[in-house]
Amino acid sequence: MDELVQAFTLMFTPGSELSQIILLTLQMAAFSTVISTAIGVPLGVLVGLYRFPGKRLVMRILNTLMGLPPVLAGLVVFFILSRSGPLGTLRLLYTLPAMVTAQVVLITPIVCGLSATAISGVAPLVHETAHGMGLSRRRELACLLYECRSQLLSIVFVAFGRSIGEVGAVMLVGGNVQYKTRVMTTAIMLETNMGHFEYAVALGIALLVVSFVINSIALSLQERTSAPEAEGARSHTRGGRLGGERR
Amino acid sequence: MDELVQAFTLMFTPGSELSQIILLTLQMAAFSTVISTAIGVPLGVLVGLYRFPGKRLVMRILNTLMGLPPVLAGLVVFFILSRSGPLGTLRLLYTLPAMVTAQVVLITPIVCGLSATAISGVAPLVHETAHGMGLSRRRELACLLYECRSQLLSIVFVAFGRSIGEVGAVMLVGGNVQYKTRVMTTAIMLETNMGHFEYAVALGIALLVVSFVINSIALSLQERTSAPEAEGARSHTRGGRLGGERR
Amino acid sequence: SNGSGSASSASASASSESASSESASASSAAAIENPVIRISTTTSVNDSGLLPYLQPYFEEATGYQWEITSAGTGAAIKKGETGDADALLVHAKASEEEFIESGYGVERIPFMYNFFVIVGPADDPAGIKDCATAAEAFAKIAESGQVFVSRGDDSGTNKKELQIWEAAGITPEGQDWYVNAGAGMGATLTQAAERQGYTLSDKGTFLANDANKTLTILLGESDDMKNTYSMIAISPDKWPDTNIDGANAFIEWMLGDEASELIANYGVAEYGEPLFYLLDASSSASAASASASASSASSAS
Amino acid sequence: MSAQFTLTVNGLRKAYGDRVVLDADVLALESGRAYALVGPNGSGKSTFLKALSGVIDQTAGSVDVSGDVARDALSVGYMPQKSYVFGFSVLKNVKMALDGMGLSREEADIRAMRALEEVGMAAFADKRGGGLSGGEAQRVALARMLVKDLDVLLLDEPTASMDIAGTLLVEEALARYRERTDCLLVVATHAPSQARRIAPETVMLAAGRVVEFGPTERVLSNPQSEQGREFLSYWAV
Amino acid sequence: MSAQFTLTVNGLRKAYGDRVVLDADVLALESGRAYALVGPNGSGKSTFLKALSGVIDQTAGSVDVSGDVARDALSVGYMPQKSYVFGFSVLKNVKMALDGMGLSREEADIRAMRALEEVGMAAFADKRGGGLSGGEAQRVALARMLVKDLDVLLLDEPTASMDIAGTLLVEEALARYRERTDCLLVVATHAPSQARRIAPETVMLAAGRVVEFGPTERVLSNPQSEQGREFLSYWAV
Ligand SMILES: Nc1ncnc2c1ncn2[C@@H]1O[C@H](COP(=O)(O)OP(=O)(O)OP(=O)(O)O)[C@@H](O)[C@H]1O
Ligand SMILES: Nc1ncnc2c1ncn2[C@@H]1O[C@H](COP(=O)(O)OP(=O)(O)OP(=O)(O)O)[C@@H](O)[C@H]1O
Ligand SMILES: [Mg+2]
Ligand SMILES: [Mg+2]
Repeated sequence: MDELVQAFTLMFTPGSELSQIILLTLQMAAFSTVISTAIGVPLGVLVGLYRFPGKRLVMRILNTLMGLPPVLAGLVVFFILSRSGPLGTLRLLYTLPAMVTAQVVLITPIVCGLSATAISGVAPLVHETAHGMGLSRRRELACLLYECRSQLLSIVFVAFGRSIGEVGAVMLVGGNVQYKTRVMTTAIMLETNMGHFEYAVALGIALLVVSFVINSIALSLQERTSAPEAEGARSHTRGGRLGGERR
Repeated sequence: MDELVQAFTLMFTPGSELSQIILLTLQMAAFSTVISTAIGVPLGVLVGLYRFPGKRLVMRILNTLMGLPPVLAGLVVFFILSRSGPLGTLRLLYTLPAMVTAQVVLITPIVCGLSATAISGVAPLVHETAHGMGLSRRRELACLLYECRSQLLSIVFVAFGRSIGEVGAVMLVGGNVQYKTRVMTTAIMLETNMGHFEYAVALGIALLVVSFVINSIALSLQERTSAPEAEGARSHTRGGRLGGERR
Repeated sequence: SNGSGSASSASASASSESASSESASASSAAAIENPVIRISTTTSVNDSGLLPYLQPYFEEATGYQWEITSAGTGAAIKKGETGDADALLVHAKASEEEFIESGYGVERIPFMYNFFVIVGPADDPAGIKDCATAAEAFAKIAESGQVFVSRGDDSGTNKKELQIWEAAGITPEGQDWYVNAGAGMGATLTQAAERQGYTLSDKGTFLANDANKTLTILLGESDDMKNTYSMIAISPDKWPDTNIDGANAFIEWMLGDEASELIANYGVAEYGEPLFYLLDASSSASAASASASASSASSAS
Repeated sequence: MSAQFTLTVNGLRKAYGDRVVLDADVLALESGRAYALVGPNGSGKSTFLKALSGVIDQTAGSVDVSGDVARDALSVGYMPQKSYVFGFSVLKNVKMALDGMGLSREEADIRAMRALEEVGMAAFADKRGGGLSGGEAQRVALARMLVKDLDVLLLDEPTASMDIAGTLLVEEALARYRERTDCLLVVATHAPSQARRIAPETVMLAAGRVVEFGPTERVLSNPQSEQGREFLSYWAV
Repeated sequence: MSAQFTLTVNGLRKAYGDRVVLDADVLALESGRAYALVGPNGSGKSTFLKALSGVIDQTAGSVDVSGDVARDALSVGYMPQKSYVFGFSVLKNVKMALDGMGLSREEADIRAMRALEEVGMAAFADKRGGGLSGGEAQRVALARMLVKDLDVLLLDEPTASMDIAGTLLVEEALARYRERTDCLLVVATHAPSQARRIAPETVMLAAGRVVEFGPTERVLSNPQSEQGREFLSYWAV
């Protein structure tokens, strides 16, 4: 309990290390989510929508990459960005862009695979309609995404959750450098390794509270844009029984 | 390259430590996937299907828990299973069940949230039909799941991917004990800590190959149960243009 | 490449040689109630491969099994506090003493050591190669403004590093060149290699790490760089179901002749020198008798 | 099977947001009879059937049951306007409606095949539900109703996508079904000819309200209300 | 707008798995004319329209264009049998069809509203597409076609869910539209009366094949083929 109070006090102390860490964490999660969604959704749509040779192989690879171990993703990005690696001269290792890159590698396949199946449900109907209306590819896509918006939103939540909670890859390529690349999860890892289990849990809870607030804001925005009873209330009566019971 | 050859040779050597690790990893992933799907899908259906007071809060919490940091999940399970914890007498820490428990804690919210939105697309139509046919709750649910089967399968893939690739929670509650709780990801972590990056990457690739094989089998089974052209081929012509072009 | 992997190769050499104490193991195995000893250790001990190397010999000799979990120093000790270990093998004197004082451990038994080393780029831009003490070397690094990567994780190594800074009269915290990595030894070495900076490491971990391809030992084996490892059996008073017999068997065996010889030879083949040295015999002997008395005390209660 | 009962609709109202789309005053529907439900697009026909079948909850009002049968003992079938056929086989779709009746596999197969024959879909028994044409899907949806003996059968434009042969086939099947089960049948339809053929009585909705209720011939030839007259003016065609 | 062209269907064939569901021999459809597409359920009407519109790829055969217009210059509208209205507003649904024509916002608004008026849905302009009744959805889907001047207009049972007033309204709108655009219109329908009203010519499909093709009155009163006679025997009703 003490640790929790401490964590929250520090979190809301401007200029404290913890508030800086939270800010960085949110930056990282936001960038990772936006980029992996921007890549993953269109890719997912392509895979979900079109038939092409090798599609089955692509699906298998996508599904496999959903299980990409973070440490492996981290190692691969590490090799590329390391001094001896192809992009070593950019000196990106142990920076925020490196962390975001590793996360994008991890998250994009998940976003891609999930959006491929999400759209494949309404896609035939939407395509038939959009094609019949003479819509451009772009417009059709926009309509399709609109019709799947609640599913896509929950995919974005998965992406955001994954990026805010991930530690293995971020640790490797970010290096958990204090004031520079230390994010909540690596801080939690550090506290754990230092044996400060209670404080680590407190930090974890603080992180959850932050993402709860963000999720709530996002969901409220979404709820505002959708009609209150668009699909009609679903009754709880058993099937095959008369409705309209007196209440 | 040498490392990769070495990893694969060891992987297929019966009785080698690596083959034992892979077996354990698959066991862990299988249990975690099955259990979290068994809990998460019905829960997701409930959340996705019914209106109840506090539903919005539940959705927010679910979305937040999708971003549960593995280390936090690990710590919580650690505290519960530790000798000093409430279930200490069960002596489950540093065992496979402990690892599976931590994974289930991590994965269930993801499965739950994703299946809630997956079913909400077809649910109204299915409900209308099933209710009209007088189907029992159970039957209606079965039909609903059947109609969403491809989406549910991809959720299962996410769950499997997450469980096979996860390291933070598993490290804490499993302890990476050789021959007992060492799985692929913790082995990769260990090699990484020892600075054996190439071997770590080789292990990671071996892991990916294993999950590729499993995904392929699962997808083949699924493809066999669905009609070849159930939804009709989608054309690539632009909308608003005449079809039936000579080919 | 030396990336053969402890995960894979250790078991191969295990069973062949150590068939010496068969009768002893058979008789003791019959008496063992709980053959599993949970050993919590720091990553440095585990990552250097020492324990996996000793494990088959120990198990052959005593009939017990090790269940080794490794973590950061703090976490390794914490597992003793939460009752999730029977014995610790760590190297952080102050924390160990505090642990004993709080009554979690029976006794701190130092039994081996190695040296901390300062590693850095081969061209040694800060010019610390010929320094007499570690403090002097740190001062030079600070002066030159070359990158120094600190573990920053409150581990034994980190504490040692902070002591050296203090001895040098320097506050590195917040300096541009001072990178607080908040990581284990392996990751810290990697980062130092990447940044072509300096860091303090225990010798065993460094030699076993691929970072030794880009970094070299620039200073080591001075007296202020000694790194002492101790064993602690968890007190059955705090956690009654501690496998105290097993913990004592572990300590006893580690202090015995077979283990001494194995430890003294560990790493010689690969690195040309041992990774760990045993403390002098007299302290080991007294520790052995102490542990023996501890075990008789526990069986009496 | 031949329980006598009356469903009394009492101020049944459904609103979406502020908009009241159904507001049915008192209306008594009796077992053994068939009612056509007519009215312009958006007049609330589907909403009325949904509320009766319990797929949606009404905003206010109720449907009461009187007669020698308990409300919960009534079995109700409802065929939505949009026919949805599950992705598994057509036969399985129909058999599923028999679930929980304790029939043997063979018996269920026989009954389901018979229902498919009645709607002219026997040849499609093994086809998957996914790739059916509009009329085929509607026939299967109807077979899922007819396979069981129901007390109340609510059909929402059941033949809108069917060809005329199918429509007549189905109407005959419905007539036989009514004879056998003595059920209460309500059929929403846009075809006056269909109303005349299958339902001796007609309920007409306009803007959510019941504006006409009585014998089909009387309602269609001599509507009492302004809205009824307007609506029927087109039926001259 | 008034380009003269002929669409020649050449052995257009579509198979799902082993089953050939469409196999249309040579058939010439001319601009400026209206064709009713009739045939029993499952005879391939929808498949035919889908292949013409390019929503599905044919298995074999082709549709060729001759006349003074390039194939790619033809604008084609296709209204599927299942009307799907996007979740955003009804007005936006209609305006979307105008996309890429370079209209100003105001102009697009005006044209979309006019199209909605033609199908009697102007009052629904601001409603969301999700909660429309069957007939309302179909009207909106049709408005999305009529809002633009097309060369080819393919409608799959466009009035199946509409009330009679709506059907007549829409048929008149279609007549005006044809006059204005001189388009080629194909309407699948199950109502002989509708075929007579809107299409001087009729194509009849049976089991995927074209069994009748000619002036509507002739085809309906004096079918040449066995299948045509059988199908039409029900239309006596
Ligand atoms: N879920 C919903 N949300 C909002 N409005 C709805 C919803 N469902 C129906 N409505 C509106 O309620 C009115 C009545 O709809 P209903 O489907 O009952 O009409 P209907 O008489 O069956 O029409 P049709 O002949 O076109 O099938 C319509 O104007 C429709 O727009
Ligand atoms: N995607 C599909 N997969 C398999 N079979 C299909 C598919 N689509 C259509 N069919 C089959 O092709 C045949 C022709 O279908 P189509 O939809 O063209 O018929 P239709 O003439 O439009 O019938 P309706 O009058 O019922 O609308 C039907 O028997 C149908 O079962
Ligand atoms: Mg309706
Ligand atoms: Mg059709």
